[in-house]
Amino acid sequence: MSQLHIKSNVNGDDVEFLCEPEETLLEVLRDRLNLTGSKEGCGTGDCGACSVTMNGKLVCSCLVLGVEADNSKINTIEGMADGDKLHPLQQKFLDHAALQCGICTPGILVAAKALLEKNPSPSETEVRYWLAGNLCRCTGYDKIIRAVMDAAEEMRG
Amino acid sequence: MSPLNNNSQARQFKVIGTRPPRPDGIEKVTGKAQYGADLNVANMLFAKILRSPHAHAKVLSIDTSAAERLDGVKAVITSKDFDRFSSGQPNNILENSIAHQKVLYDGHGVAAVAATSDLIAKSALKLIKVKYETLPHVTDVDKAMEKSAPIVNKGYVLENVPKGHSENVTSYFEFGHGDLEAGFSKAEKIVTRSFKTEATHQGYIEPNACLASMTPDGKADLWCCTQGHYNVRAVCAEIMGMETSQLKVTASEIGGGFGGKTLIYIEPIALALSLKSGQPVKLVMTRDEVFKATGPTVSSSMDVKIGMTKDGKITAGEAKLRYQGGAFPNGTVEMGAQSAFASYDLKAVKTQGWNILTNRPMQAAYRAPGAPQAIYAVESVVDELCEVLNLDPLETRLKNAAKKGTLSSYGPTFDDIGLIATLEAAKNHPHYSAPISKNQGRGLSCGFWFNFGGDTCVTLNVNFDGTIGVTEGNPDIGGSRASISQMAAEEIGIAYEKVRTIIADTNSLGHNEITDGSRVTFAVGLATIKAARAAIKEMCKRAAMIWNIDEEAVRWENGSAIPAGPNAGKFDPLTIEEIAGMSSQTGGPIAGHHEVNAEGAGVSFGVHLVDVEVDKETGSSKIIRYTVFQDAGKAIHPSYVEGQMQGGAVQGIGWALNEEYIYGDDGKLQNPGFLDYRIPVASDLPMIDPVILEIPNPGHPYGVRGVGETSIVPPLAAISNAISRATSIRFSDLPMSPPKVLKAIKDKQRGNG
Amino acid sequence: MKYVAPSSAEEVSRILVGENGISKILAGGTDLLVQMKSGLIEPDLIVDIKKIPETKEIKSMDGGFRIGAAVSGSEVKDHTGLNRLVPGVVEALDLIGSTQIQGRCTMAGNLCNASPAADCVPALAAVEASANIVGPKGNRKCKIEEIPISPGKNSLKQGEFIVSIDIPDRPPHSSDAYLRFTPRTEMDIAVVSAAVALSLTKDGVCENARIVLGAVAPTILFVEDASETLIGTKLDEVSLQKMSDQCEAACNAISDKRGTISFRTEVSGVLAKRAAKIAYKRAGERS
Amino acid sequence: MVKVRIWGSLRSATKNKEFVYVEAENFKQLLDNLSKKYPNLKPQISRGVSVSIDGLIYKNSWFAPIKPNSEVVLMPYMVGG
Repeated sequence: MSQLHIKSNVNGDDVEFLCEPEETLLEVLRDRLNLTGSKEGCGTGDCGACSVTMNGKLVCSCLVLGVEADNSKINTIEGMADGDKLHPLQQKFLDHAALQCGICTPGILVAAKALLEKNPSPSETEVRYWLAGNLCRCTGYDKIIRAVMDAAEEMRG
Repeated sequence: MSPLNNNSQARQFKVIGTRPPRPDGIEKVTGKAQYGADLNVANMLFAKILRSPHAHAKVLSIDTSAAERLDGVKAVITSKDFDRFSSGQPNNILENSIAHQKVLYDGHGVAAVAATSDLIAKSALKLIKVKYETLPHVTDVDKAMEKSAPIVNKGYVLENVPKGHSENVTSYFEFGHGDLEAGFSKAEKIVTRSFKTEATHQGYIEPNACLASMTPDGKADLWCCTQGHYNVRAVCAEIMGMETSQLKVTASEIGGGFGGKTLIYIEPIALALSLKSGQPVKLVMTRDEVFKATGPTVSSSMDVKIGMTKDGKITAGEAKLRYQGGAFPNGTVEMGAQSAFASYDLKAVKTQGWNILTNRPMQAAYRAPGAPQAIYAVESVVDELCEVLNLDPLETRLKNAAKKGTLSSYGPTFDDIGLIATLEAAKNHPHYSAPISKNQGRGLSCGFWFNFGGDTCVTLNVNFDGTIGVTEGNPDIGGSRASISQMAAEEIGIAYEKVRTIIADTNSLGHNEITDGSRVTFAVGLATIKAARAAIKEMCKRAAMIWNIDEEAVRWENGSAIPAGPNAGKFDPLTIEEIAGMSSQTGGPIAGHHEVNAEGAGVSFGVHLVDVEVDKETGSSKIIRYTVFQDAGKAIHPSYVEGQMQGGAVQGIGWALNEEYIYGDDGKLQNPGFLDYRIPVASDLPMIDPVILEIPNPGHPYGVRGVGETSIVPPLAAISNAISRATSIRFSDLPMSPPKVLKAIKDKQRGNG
Repeated sequence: MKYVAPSSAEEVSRILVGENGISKILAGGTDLLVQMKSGLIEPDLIVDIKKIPETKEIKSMDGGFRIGAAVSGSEVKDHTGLNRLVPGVVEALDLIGSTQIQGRCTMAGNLCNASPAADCVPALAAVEASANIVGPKGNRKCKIEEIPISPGKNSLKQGEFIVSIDIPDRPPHSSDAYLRFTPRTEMDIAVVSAAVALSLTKDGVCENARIVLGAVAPTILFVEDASETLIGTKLDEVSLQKMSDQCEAACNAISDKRGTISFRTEVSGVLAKRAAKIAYKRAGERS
Repeated sequence: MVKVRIWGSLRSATKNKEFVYVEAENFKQLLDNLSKKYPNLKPQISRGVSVSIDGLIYKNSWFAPIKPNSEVVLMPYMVGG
C-alpha cells in the first residue's frame, strides 16, 4: 500500500492530505481532516448522511474516493454557516424543530442547500423528491419539509 | 395544530407549552455535535468483528495466529478472552456479542481484532480461520414451535410453559377476565382471523459505535452512543469483572435509538480489546452489521377472535400471540398480551402469549415493544366486524372504549385516561368526514402504551449569577434537554434561556434508568421539578436568614423570595440573582437534587386516521392523508411532542407497507441494508397532521404522560384497515408489500380469494 | 490497491491489458464503491476515466448525441436536447438512486454493471442506442442489448471499456417512455420495468415500436411480437391489451427478495401498457 | 388482608385462584407474603414482577403503600423502547 498525495479545497480552504487509494472521501473528511460533521449511516449511498458537494454537485461522500477530491472543491456542513451567522436553512431547522436526534441533519442541510441553489422556489413535491436520498428515521420528514420551504421563502426575500 | 385544552388547568404556565429553540440545536445544525463515531483520541486503534456466515453452527475451532502476525494488529479476541472475568453466571448480552460454543444466527460475532487502521483490521479478519459444523436452523416462528424443530438455545424454558411444544418455547403468559364462552354466545357476529407480522428494525441512522480505553489496573473510560449509559456501565462492569466505580461511561450524542440502543453489543468487546492491546479502541458497526446483529423486533403469528352485537358492543375478545425474538429469551410477548385489548371496556377477555427462540438476532425493544403487533391484529378484527355489521368504526370504538373505572384487559382498573377524548377529537376532525376518491380507503385504529418511570437522578445547581445548571443522566434522543430546561425554568420562575441542561457521565450522578418506555420527560421532568423545589426551599431559607425571619415566613414567586404574608414583615423581594450572588456569604453554593424511582407514569392512548390509495394493477399503496390524535397529558414542548407523534406514525407506515426482515432458506438475512430494507423516504409521504390532547396524568406535577412510543402502535392496523376497505379484501399479513397486495387482488378477481 | 487516472482512452486500454489482477473502471463509482464496501470485489487496480476529455462531454451528432461514459445522470437530466429527443432515456436515468447518486452515476456504468434491473438499459435499447468501445484491438461499436450477457456479467473483453454511448436521431413523431415499479417512490431498485419507443405517422399510426422489459429475465428483454402488435395501430385498448399479454408471456422472471415471478410478470404488462400510452402522447406532440 | 389479582398463567401457582388474599401494607410485604403463602410464585417473583396499586403501576418500589381496600394487581416486570 502506498498513500497518494492529494491537494483539494474544503470549505474554501486549500488542504493537502495523504490517503490510501481505497479510502473514501467520507473517511478522508472524518479521519484525516477531522471534519466529523458528515456522518456514515450506511457507507453504500443509501442514506445520504454523508452528503457533501463536490464542485457544486451534491454527492454521497461515501461513494467518492478520497483521491478523486484532487483538484476539487468540496463543501461540507462545517462550511455552511458564515462565521457566527447561521445559514437560513440552519436557522429554520431550529425554528421548526426539524431535527430530533440530529444525525441526518448535516446531510439534509447540505442537500437542501444544493436544492435551493438550483431551484429557489421548489414545490413541496420537489423538495420531497430531492431529499429522498436522505433518510430520517425520527421526524417523519414533516417538519424538515416545512423548514426547507420556509427557508426557501425567506431566501427569496 | 395547537394543543386542545380539554381540561381546565389550575396552573397557568409561562414556559411549559412554549416552543423555544433546543439548547443543543446549533451544534446539531453545524456538524459540531459529537456522536458515537465522532471522537478520535491519540494512539487509538480501530476494531472490527468477525461474524458468522451460518445461521446455526458449532464453533469447532478458531485460529487467530495469522491475524495476530499481521503488521499493525495489536489484539485479537474470542469469547475465551472473557472467561477470566466471568462470575460463572451465563450472560446473554456477552453471548450475543461474541458466540461461545455455537453461533446462533447469521451475523453472530465470533472474534474481534484491533489494529492501527480500519483497513488493517479488515484484512486481519480474513486471516482468522474458524471451523464450523453447521446445524439445522429455524427462523420462522410457527416452525420453531413444532416439536421437531431444531433446538436453538437450551436451558431457557420457564416452569409455566405448557408441555407439548418444542424446547424453543421459553415462556407462556395469559391474561384476562370474565367468561369468554358466555361472551361469545351473546355475539351477533364472531370474526376469527390469523395474522402474521415480520420483524422490523429500529433503523436508527447512526450505527452503534463506541470508544473504550481500559488499563490493567481495572479502570476504564467508555464513550458510546446508547439510550442508557448507566446500564452500559452496569452490564459491562459485570462482564469485565470490574467494580462499577472504575468504569466511567460517557454518552455521546445519539443518532436515533427507538429502543434499539437499549441493548449492548460492542462495548464489552472494545473494552477487552483495549485491555489486551493497552491502547484506546474505537469500534463502529457497519450498516450490514447493524441489520444482522442488533435487535430487530419480534416477528409474530397471532390468532384473534372477537364477538360483537349488531349494535356494535363487543361481547368477548380472545387473542393468541406467538412471538419469536431471536436466539435469546425476552419479555416482549407478555407486553403484547397485556396491551392487545387495552383500548376496550370488556366483560370477557383472554390473551395468551408464547415466546419462541429462533436462529435470528436477539430482539431489542422498538417503541412500545410487543404492542404494535397485538393491537394490529385486534384492531383489524374490530374493523372487520364494523364492516360486516355495517357500523361506523369510530362510533363503535367509542361505544366500547376503555375509560376511568374500566377493568383493563391486563388487570388494573383505569384511572383518568384519554381514549374517549382522543376518539371524540378524531370524530370531530375534518379528516373523518372528508370525502375519499376511487381506489382509496380510510382506516382507523386505536393504540396504547403503558409508559414507564424508573430510577432517576437530577442535580440542579444555582450559579452565582442566578442562572441554573441542570445535570441529568438520560441521553437526549429527541429534544429532552429543551423540555427539562423548560420544566426547571417554569418551577424556578426564570427565563428558559437562564437554564442549561447537560447529560452527566456515570460518575457524576446516581443510577439512571435507560432512556426508554417514554420515561424521560415524565421521570427526569419529575425529578427536575423536585430538585428545583429543593433549591427553592434552600433559597427561601437564605432569604429568611437575610431578613432574619422564620423560613416558613418566606414564599417563592416568579423567581424571587417574598415574605409569605403581612405578618412576615415588609421586605422587598429578593431575586434569585441576589440570593445566588450572596450564597457564599449565607452558607455556600445552592443546589437542589432529587433521586427517585419515579412511579406512576400513566398510560397513553392514541388514535390514527389514514387515507390510502391502492393501485389495483400493481398492488402499490400510497398514503394520501394522515392524522394522529394522541393524549400527551401535558405537552411541555409541543413541537417535540408533535415530532414524536409524526415520527412514530411514519415508522408505523414503513412497518405496515414495506419494512421486513427477509430470511432465505439458508437462514441468512437477505436484505441487510437501507436499499432493500425500505424505510420510508420523504417522497413516499404526505404531511403528518398531529393533534395533541392534554388529559393530565395525576402522577406528574404538570400532568405529563410519555409520548414517545404510543404513536407507532396504531399505524399498522389503520393502514391495513384502509387498504382492506379500498380493495374489499381483508389483509392479515405485514408488510402489505405490493406483491402480496396484488396477489390478493388477482386471487379475488379469479374468484379464489 | 492501485489508483490511476489516465488522460486518454488508449492509455486506459494499455493499462488494463497490463494488469494481471482484478481491475475496475471508475466513472461514477456508485456501484463500484458499494461492491468494494461489501467486500464483493477487491480490485487490485482502479482506473478512473474522468480525466479523459471525451468521457465528460455530450456531443451532438447528426441529430443524435454521443454521451461520454463519465457524464453523470444529473448532466443528462439537465440537457435540453436529450430531453427533447429521448425523454424516456432521461427519465430512466433520473430514476436511478437519489439526487446524490444522480450526481455521480453514469449510463455506461449502469450498462456495464449488467444488472437485469438497470434502469437506463431498457430505455437505451428501446431507442437503439449503441456503445463505443475502446480496446487493445482498436475501437468497435456494439448494440446496447449485446453488452450485458447475464446478471453481473458483460461482454467486454480484457482491456476493453466503454468510452461513450451513441443515441441516434429519431424520425419525426417519435418518442419514448420508461416506467419501473418500486415499492418506494425513490431510492429503490426496479422490481420490473418497461421502456417503450414509438414512431408514428403524421396521423398517429404507429410505424415502429420497440418494447424492452427490465428485471423479468437474466438480461433485458426486447419483446418483438409485442412491439409488432402496436405497429399499424393507434394504440387502441385491444392492441394495448394484446401487447401487454405478449409482454407477460415473454417474461422469464425469478422470485427473490424484491418480488415474485407472478408479480413481475403481471406488472410488466401493466407498465408496458402505461409506458406505451405515455410514449404515444409524447410522439404525437413531437414534430 | 389485601385482595390481589393474579394473571392467568400465574394461577397455576395459586391453585387456579384469580384472587388471593395476603397481609401487606406495602409492595415488599406483598411479595414476601405471596412467596410464603404460594411458594410456586417464587420463580416469577424473583425474575421480577410489577404491581399495580389503585391503577398506578410500580416496577419495584418496596415501600409503595397498599391500603386494605386498594386494588392490587400483579403484573410481569416490563421493559420499554
